[in-house]
Amino acid sequence: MRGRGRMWIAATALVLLWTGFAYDLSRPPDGSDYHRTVLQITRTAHDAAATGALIGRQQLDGQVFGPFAVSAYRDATRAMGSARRRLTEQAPPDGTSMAQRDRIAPILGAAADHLGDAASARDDARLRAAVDDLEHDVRQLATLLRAWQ
Amino acid sequence: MPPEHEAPWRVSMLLRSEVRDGAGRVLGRIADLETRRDPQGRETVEAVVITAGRWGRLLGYERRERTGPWLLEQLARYVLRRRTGRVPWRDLPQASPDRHEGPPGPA
Amino acid sequence: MLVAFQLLDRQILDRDGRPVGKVDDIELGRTEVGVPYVAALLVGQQALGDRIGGALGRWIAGVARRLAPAPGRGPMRIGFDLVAGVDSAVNLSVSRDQLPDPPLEAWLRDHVIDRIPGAGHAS
Amino acid sequence: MKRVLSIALGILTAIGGFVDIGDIVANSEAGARFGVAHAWVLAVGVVGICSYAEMSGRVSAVSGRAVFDLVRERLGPRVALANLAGSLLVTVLTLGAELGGVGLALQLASSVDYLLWVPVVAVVLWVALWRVKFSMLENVFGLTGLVLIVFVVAFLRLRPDTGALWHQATDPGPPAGEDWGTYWFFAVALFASALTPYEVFFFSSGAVEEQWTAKDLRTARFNVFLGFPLGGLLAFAIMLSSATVFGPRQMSVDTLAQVAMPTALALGKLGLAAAILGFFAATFGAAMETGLSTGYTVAQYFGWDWGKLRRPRDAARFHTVLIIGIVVGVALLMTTIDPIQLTEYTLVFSAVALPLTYLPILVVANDRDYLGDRVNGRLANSVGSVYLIVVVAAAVAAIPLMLITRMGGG
Repeated sequence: MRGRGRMWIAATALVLLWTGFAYDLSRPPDGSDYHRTVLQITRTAHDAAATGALIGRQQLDGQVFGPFAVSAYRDATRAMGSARRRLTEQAPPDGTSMAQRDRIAPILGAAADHLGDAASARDDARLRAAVDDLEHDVRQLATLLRAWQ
Repeated sequence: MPPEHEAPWRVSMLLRSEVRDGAGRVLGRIADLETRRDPQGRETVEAVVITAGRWGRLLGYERRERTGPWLLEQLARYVLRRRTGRVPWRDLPQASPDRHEGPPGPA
Repeated sequence: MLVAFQLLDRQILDRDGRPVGKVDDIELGRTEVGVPYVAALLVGQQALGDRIGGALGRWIAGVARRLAPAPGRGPMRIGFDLVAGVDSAVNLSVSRDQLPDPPLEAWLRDHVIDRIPGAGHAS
Repeated sequence: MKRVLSIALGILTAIGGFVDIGDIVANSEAGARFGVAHAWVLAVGVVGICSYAEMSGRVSAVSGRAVFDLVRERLGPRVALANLAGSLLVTVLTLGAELGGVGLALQLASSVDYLLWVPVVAVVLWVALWRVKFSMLENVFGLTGLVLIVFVVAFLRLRPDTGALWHQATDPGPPAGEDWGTYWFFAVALFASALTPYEVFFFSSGAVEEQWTAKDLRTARFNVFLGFPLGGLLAFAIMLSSATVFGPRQMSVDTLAQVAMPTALALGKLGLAAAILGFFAATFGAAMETGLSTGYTVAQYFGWDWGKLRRPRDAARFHTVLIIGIVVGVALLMTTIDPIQLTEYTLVFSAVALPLTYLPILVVANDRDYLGDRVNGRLANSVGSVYLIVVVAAAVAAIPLMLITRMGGG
């Protein structure tokens, strides 16, 4: 009997915990949730752009070999893509959020383009230009991060 | 000798079953069986080790010699051997896997 | 000897130190005056499943029973007179080859492992 | 040379624990985000694994019994079965992640997607476990994994700001922009990775495979006290070089390519090649370690014949478990789950499973029936007891921290 009682308590606790999770996950996002999401997106984009810039610099210095650079660009491009996708997936719930989104969206677009330029650059001049652009994006994103944190 | 049709006992049937004294009070549960070699060379059960706790397995801390680290000694003493005892088998005349009428008096 | 502590769940090794199984349970006999004594070691998932109990234990024992060569034969029994000594393992005085083959091992050996090239070579 | 080879088991075990795919990335990420504020965790982890690996090696050498034998014997069939289920879950998930890790290392060298490499790697792994001698495996992969020392060299060449690093290490805590929850989440994950249960399963079973006896206790100690600190050092070097390169750039790390970048930056193509070779050897070694551990734990729980010293047909159940483990690992990866994220989850689960593995080791290491006069001394017992408390604390904290910090994502 005691065993059964305990099982009931455990089962109830589990159900409550699960309901809590379900509620937490399904409630509509408010401003602070959106803020956190935007921060994450900005951070991901910043890291991806910085990775691209770093790889480009090392390519220019002859410090990496081809397949490695290809995989590293691919990882960065994938991360940048997921950041952009997340930004479009979630609608901003209020005015502040909207402003945040409008601030970040064009930078993400530019950074994604520059990343593509760097990954597909055929000569050093183009690569150097793309890397310079990427480093500019990184600085912008870093400024936003500092301001929003 | 058990009757022919009765399945032989297994140790697992005896372990964790309750032991009561003559007045029907629960003394504890069987945690282990102590055996001694008899003249025919068989390991016959001399006594049962009983504990009050529900944890059947005692990590070996029910034995007489104690060597473990201090922390585990304390833990074992506190959780497991609060009431550990030894009841000679001959004081359990009607013991069987399903019926555990205990010794005539507390051992 | 403390039966549960020193025998139960120990590794069984044959005369040459090869593993035979675990002491999954122990069968007790009764002396002339009705005192139980250690009669045999029970080895195999049938005995283990019975001991674990519950749905999981029944399942383990059920699978083992289905694999057994002869239904209703019960778990593998190793008479206690074959035990030469007990230390960190239970050491037998016979070779593993004189004991019945564990059914799962035999089945997997014949149907899976032996069909792969190189199964007979020690690495 | 013989001396060097005799510690291959310790080195391979330590590499599987400290610099497998999840740890390589986790250490690098911790370095990038927190600098070396987790240095103390690595030190605590090294001491802990040394203490318990020494005990389990001693028990195995003296008694011939491996760790999971003890787990079953002291905790009984039910609790041991729960432990088996938990450990097996962690080990198979990790095995899957390591297969992915080998694939990722090959992707860095070839730019061919890692998922295409995974089946190839799995087959090679299986053939190695089926046919190749145990000592051969540990020598090749244990010693090749040491190429990761390139991270130490890279760190020194990067002209680090040692003052700032020293300050981070001696005054640990989250830097601006990070919180204590995330800090502790990483601490628990890094600690759990140092003490993963499969390390002691593998080390003690390896001791039995190498047929160590009481005469080899010196070798066992040598293995433990050289192998594990070396593994910890490699992990620390990855953390340091990542802190030096990514810290000032405020960058986080989550891919293997990023982890390798400091070596390219400091040493060029040669350094990068060495790092990738090291990743390959370490993850393949870890895949072997986890693969064999699945077989070891199951076989030792049920008392089956196990080990690479026997012909596969004489250990059919053991080899079947190995095959199943590898197949499940591959199937897991083919869901395109990110192998690096997979290990981060497994670290949390392994933190939860730790106490049930370490408690029986400590108990048996004090048992005179087993060890005679080679039982634990006062030092081993004090350290062991303290770590048991730490392990329990980590186990309790792991899941809440994971939920609060959303896997350290913040």
